[in-house]
Amino acid sequence: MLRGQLPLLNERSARGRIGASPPASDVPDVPLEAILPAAHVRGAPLDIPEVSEPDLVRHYTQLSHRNYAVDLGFYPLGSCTMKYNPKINEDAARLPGFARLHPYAPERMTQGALRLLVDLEGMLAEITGMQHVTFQPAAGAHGELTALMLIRAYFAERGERRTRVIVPDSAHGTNPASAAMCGYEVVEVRSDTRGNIDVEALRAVADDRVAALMLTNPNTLGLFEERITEIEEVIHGCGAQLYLDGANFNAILGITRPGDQGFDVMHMNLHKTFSTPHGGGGPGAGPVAVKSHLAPYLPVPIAVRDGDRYRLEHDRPKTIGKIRSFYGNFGVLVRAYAYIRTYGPLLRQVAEAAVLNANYLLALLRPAFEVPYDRPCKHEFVLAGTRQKRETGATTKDIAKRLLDYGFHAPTVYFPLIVEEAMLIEPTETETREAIEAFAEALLAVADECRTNTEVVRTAPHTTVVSRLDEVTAARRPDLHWSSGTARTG
Amino acid sequence: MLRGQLPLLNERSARGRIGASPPASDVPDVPLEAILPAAHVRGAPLDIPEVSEPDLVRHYTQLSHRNYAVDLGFYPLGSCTMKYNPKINEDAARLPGFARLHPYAPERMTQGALRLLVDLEGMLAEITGMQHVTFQPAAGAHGELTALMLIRAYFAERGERRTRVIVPDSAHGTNPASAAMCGYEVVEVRSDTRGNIDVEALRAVADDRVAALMLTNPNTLGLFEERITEIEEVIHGCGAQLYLDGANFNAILGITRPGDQGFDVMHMNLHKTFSTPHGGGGPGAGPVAVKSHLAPYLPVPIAVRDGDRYRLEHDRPKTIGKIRSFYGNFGVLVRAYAYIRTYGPLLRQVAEAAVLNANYLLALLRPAFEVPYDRPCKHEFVLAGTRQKRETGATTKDIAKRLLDYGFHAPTVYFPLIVEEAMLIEPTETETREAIEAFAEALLAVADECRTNTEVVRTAPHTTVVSRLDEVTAARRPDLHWSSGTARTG
Amino acid sequence: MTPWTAHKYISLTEADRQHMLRTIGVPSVEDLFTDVPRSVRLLRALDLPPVPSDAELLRELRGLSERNGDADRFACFLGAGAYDHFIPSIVWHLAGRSEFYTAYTPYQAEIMQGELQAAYEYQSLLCALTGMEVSNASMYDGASATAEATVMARDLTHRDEVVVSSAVHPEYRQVVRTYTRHLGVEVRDLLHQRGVTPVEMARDLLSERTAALIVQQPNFFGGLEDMGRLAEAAHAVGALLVVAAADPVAYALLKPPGEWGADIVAGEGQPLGNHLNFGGPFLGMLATRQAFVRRMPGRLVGRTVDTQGRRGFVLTLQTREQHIRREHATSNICTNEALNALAAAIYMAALGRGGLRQVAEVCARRAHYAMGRLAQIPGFTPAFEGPTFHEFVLRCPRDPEEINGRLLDVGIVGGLALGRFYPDLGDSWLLCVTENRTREEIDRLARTLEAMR
Amino acid sequence: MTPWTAHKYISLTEADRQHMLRTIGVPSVEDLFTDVPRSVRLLRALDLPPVPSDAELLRELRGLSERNGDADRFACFLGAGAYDHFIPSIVWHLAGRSEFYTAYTPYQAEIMQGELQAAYEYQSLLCALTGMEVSNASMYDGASATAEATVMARDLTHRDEVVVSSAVHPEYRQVVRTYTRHLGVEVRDLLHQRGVTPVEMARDLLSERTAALIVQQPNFFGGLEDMGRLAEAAHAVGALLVVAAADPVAYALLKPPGEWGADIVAGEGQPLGNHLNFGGPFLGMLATRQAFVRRMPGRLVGRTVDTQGRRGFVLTLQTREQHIRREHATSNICTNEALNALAAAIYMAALGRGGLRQVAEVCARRAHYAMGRLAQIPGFTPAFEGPTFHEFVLRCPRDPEEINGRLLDVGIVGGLALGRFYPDLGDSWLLCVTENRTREEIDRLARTLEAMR
Ligand SMILES: Cc1ncc(COP(=O)(O)O)c(C=O)c1O
Ligand SMILES: Cc1ncc(COP(=O)(O)O)c(C=O)c1O
Repeated sequence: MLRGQLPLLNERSARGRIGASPPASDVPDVPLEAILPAAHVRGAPLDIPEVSEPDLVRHYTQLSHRNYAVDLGFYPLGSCTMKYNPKINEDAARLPGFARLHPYAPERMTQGALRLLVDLEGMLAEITGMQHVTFQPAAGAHGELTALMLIRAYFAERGERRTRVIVPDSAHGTNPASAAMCGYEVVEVRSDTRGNIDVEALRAVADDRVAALMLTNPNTLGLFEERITEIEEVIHGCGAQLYLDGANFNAILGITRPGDQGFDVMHMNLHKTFSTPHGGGGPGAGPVAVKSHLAPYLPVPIAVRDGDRYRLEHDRPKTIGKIRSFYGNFGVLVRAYAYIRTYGPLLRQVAEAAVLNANYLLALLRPAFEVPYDRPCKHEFVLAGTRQKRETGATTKDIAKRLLDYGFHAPTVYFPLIVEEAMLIEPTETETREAIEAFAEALLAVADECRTNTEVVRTAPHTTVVSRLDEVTAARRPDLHWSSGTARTG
Repeated sequence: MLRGQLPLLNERSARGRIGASPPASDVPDVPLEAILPAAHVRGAPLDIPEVSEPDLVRHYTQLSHRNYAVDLGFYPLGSCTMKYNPKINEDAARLPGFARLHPYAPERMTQGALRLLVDLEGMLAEITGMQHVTFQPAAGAHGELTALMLIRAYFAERGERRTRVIVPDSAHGTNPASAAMCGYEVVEVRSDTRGNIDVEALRAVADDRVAALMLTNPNTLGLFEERITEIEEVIHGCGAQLYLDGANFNAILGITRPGDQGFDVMHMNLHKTFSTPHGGGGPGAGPVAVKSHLAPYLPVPIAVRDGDRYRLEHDRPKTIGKIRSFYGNFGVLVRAYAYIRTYGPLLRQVAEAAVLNANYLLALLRPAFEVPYDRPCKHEFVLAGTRQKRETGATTKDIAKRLLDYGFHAPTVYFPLIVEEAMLIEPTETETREAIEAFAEALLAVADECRTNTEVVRTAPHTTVVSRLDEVTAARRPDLHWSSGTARTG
Repeated sequence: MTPWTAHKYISLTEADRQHMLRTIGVPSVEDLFTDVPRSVRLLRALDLPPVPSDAELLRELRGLSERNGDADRFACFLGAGAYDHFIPSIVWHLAGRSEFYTAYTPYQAEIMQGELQAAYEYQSLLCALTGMEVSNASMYDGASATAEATVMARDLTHRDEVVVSSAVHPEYRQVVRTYTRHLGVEVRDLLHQRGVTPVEMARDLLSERTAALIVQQPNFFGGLEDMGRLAEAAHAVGALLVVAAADPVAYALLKPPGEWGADIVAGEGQPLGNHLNFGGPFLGMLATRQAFVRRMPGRLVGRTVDTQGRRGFVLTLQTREQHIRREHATSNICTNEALNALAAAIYMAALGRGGLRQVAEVCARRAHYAMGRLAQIPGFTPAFEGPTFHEFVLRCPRDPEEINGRLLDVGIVGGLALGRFYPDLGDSWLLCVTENRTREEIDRLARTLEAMR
Repeated sequence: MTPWTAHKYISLTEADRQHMLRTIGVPSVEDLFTDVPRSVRLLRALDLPPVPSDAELLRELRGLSERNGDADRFACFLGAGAYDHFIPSIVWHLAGRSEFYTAYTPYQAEIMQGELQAAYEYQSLLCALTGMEVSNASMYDGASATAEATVMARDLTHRDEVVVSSAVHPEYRQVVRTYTRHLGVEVRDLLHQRGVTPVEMARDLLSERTAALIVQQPNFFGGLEDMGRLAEAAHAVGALLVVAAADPVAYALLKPPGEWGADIVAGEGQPLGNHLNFGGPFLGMLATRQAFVRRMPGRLVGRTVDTQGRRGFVLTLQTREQHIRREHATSNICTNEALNALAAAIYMAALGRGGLRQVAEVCARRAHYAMGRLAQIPGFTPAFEGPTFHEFVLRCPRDPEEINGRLLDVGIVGGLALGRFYPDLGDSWLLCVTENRTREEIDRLARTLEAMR
């Protein structure tokens, strides 16, 4: 029912419309100049559109109908853990005692919030096998950066000058980027034929210049690092720290704990493993959990229990400082707390079901695609579109776009970088068997079409509100905001 | 992105799934038989589907994408006043002090709710020019029935046996139906050539058998009863009561008050005039406002102010009793209260804008359609598809269905019954000029298509999730609920 | 007319207004109202309070709402026709989607498959729960649904007397009387005995003139009726058995009316996922036998196919309804409680077969525990014998209203003082224990009553 | 492995599990985990509290939340980087639609036009408000955005010193230090004088080595900086002017940074329609000059066309980003605060040109009134001279922390005791008055302080 392109806000604007009723001033009237010198008053007109409330509601409701989302369908975006986001968690986060609480409110009136932080830290410590947690990082990459800073502070105190961070070639781009932002030199280590980090190659670079190995486990191929204990020995053997990118934590909840695997520090993506909504690209939360030796360096403040009171501890002399304002994405933490409470010891079932779903989907798809590392996967797996590309010219991008016509979101494509024409597929544990089968059926049908009707694949999508979009022109001549010249094209 | 038919809940069901976490019993365990005799325990299996929460969310979110709504687009359903439903009103109604309040809660803890009722009564009395209001009726038709019962009780007390109710031929079906439910004989009076009630015909039947005239003003043709003062004289002249069906109150808010027009009693549709959401067919609220002489008969209880306390008055000896449980659709009343507060004295602008929008749209459409009563309309107007039918064979139904392909909801069709091939079109005051113009453009295009491409109109709709549905078979062989035989067809 | 004040809900600007007037061909908006006789014009502004800002309005309403005691802040032992069951978050996240609540009756079926399918599913779920063959898409509330069922029974039997048990909700009975008063239907009261409907006396009242016997299950006192024998008694004289249901959650555990031979089930669907809302909006339920469908009031959604044979849903059997049949319609009902029916469907589907049964069982277990616990307090005794579901009546050592007053001071909303409806039960107190009342709350109630002595 | 317990979020039944294992070709789920060495397995159940029912969980969380004091129940005079502006209902009715919040980064643009268009609109609105040429789609928060702006300035200028005014939010300054510590950037403090950044001293500190001068407008004390001369001073040495914004609502009334010549605006978008949330999620803003766009961190959405020439939107200039450029990216940021940016856009559009200005003006007027009113109380004096927007500093006759404690008892949350961040301002109290604080609340604050004497 919603056809054609939608107007932009500016195209719905007309002088004199308004979509809210702001209050009038109720204090004695004084000339504005008595409050603000003229030089400080805005001169240029405020070019904000004027839209009535009904029209604004229609604008965003219509836009929402042009968005794919977990609540609408299967969303197998690998590495992103697009699981169901429980509604009860939304209700909890919107309670006025959480949503309307000022971060500088006196401790006496923040006891419930502080207790939630302390209890959540305790639960995450148990789940990870670590000792302490900071909630300040706003997302996974932010957690990575924080973790590396902790490691740096740790070595600095010990007087060790370590300048390098090892990153496997399969790692997510945020890993090397974080290392660089922390002033480290990045050393890349290749993967072996089983899709794990090449332990011999690792050994070769593991020396006293190395501050840390950033490992993802299960890694971005969806494979568990089978030689994790050897890796741990190599890294600790050279005096470095072992860091876990916990983006894939969903696969091992309750099965094996990073702390028990020998990791010194890790971040979690609460917006993946712990079901907090991705929000179209955030907010997330990337808490960092550490073993005791790194705890002194955690960002300040930290919520602590003091008898039956809770308080924020600011005075931690060895802290790295702050990596964002206040205490992190508290609203996200409330949701994660509710989520963990909803599973308790049953969290292990999350991992089991996630892994079962992934292996089932892999089994259904194996006939049609190349499987670069064919072993039981964890929560996700990689297929390669190489056969299709070679035989028909249809690329993984084409296949992804064609999937949209079947009513599905596409997998993550062209990641990890070490697999050609990669499709990284993660069904998550909240999907039904029926949904998984329907997706497999669609992807197999597309694989078929690559042969029988290549053109329809190469020019996909066809049933979406817009057809394939021109990314090249977008980047070459960036148009990044409305101007009166933003014509309604087409 | 949502293609094909959606499964029914039962088709998503699998034994062992669940979509909630009900509590476990926390009281000492006793055998169920100790509580309930076996004969009272359910024998037949409970055939309720079992669906997981993620799947249930997807089910209803997908269903919601198959629904047209005010928040998505222009909804010119005449007589229904599909105006914008403010979100702030939703927030107000969901406050726990309203939503979680038990109707039998002690007066001491319902003071806020009672005050809201008393204040709302006062505001509606001012807006209608009447004296008292009952909130018990759950919808317009329920209000009609209540109003007629009041009239009956009034005449009963005066010892007058009046057995007839006059209803114009343009009236909504609920009017005669309500009269019949109240045990009245219905006398229909025709409309005149200007689209008003034929006053001479009215005069002819106005005698001492008549209890009331049920008048809609503006009437269902969107026309004001120009001879309202004469009508009032005729009705009161024969000793009958003058009742207003207030479904079209939106057109005259602040312009003219039913009380001042001489009406003795009226109902309002809060879900029309006062912006409470239609909910896909309810809940509504149909409060009845009366002049003092009818007040003694109002349903019990009534909220009253007693100094600075509020209470429910039950003891009203002449009351007709109750027409539903408790006090009416309170949650709807909260929204209407918020709405009236949001306009205050500016309510008149609502009427003015509604009437302006309607006349503008009429002006845009006049070239293409027959206008059976061509005078300035109020908040809505009637077109006839007779020319199209005669010249091309395309009926009003076909035109309505074709409009769906243009992304619009259709007008009310085949009502009022006195206009052949009627389209009753009500834009409401909350629409933008742009939306009105876009709708006019679409309807004019369809009128064109009737001539240039009749087939596409006659077989419409074409772009909806299903094509034209077979209503005849549905009625001939009713399938009104799931059974394992409900095959997935198509 | 005066120039307009900008308002957030009105989209027309001054420029729009001028343009539109020009197109219409009149100089001012005033000229569109010339048909309103001057003598009936309102020549002043409406005398209404000034317009608040959004923030002020919310503050005002929050203020009003906080002068009420909600069931989150008070442990509420009131039932009596409005039940505090827990409502899973998803129910209103989904029913609260604006595609549903800002739509109206699905007249244009092809763009309304969402609501239509949901209503068909609601009908299906309600049939499964009540054990009936067909359900409509909703009525106003339990009381008016019972009244409409009464009228329906009259029409089906062509008889003009109904027998109503006094163990039916008093407000339902009042509404039955109001609805039938002018239709020549005589309502005969069948007095409960010890909290249940006496079968022998029912037999005495039932006759060839009786259109329906109306009972409630579980009844207003929480007790279980001898449904089998009541059904027999009604059917023996050719009358219909109308079963009023105040809390259909019970039927997940109890033998449903359909199994007992009910001809019409009418009742209150509020307990299925709808808020207490100070009494409304609630949800009228009406279900019956397939054979009676053409005499049913209200909307019905049916399954059909489109021109390509695909499954779809439409409003059907509309020739029963007022917009077609006018004074000969089965009812005048038009707008009903569609959104509440949607919430009820989501509620039932969320809990599912197992969850609904568990809720019902926990209600029964906790209520049973509560009755036992409270009956140990000197002065408090069960008023009636016999099994109950989640409500029960206690006789009290002092005026129940007074007890309620004192409970309120400690954050407890007590039961209903029955004297209000049954003068001979002035010392009796109707308590309800849903699965939303914890054992801790029950014990707290008991301790408070003990301390009152 | 043990059999599964049914769980509302897991859709696999026992039958599903068996079927799937058969298809995979392994006997049990256990067999899918053989790659996890036994030595690192967790051989016990996780030691977590037992699973509550939905009702119990909500009760627990409601209990925790009610131990906090929310801004609905307390009159909150705290600002200092988190602002209690009124949020119109539509903002979260719309941003709270699940199509938005259960989606992720719009990698598949054709099915994500909703978010993408909304982000493009956010960028447009933010440019309009700040007077800048280009905005990204969001950063984490105001502090980290300021830190990223610092790094960006370093990269743009190839210089390694930044000068930061001490009138910038202390937490922002802390985060700037943490972010730059390991990048060889030297952060030089520019001490405020009487609550504003001294231009002369700025000139002294600025040099050919300076990448950026960082100031906040309005500054942390609520005061207005001499932006024109500060911009001049920075540009005179080839440094960039980075303006941190703690409350962009101000720019609806004040001359925006773009007009003053700012090169980068970094700051906090929370005040635009986002809840206080005990400090997060908030919304990092970053806007700059067109010429600098390829050095910007974060996501950018651009307009383009589809194969049929229709307008559409895509993520663009991704070669700046980590997933392509890895260690050479402009930042490591990936997940950001998209939903909060959406809320901010809806907020700005709802108020519109006129409404935003009105909000800003009412803030300024009420704050001005409050400062005047409070300064009449003996012992309370404005700490600084000069114009302010909606925050101001008072010197107090006793410890501000003690005052806050006593205000709390009467339902008022007082200002921030500045001693926490500025030891030399131990008697100083930073108060904020938004349009959400009424005159009545201001007067009540004043009366309470008077009574304290
Ligand atoms: C393996 C991996 N590491 C790190 C990240 C970064 O997390 P965030 O997006 O929360 O910053 C991601 C996110 O996609 C990831 O998949
Ligand atoms: C003119 C008129 N009268 C009465 C009614 C009945 O109102 P309700 O549907 O609220 O029962 C309607 C509803 O459409 C109507 O349009």
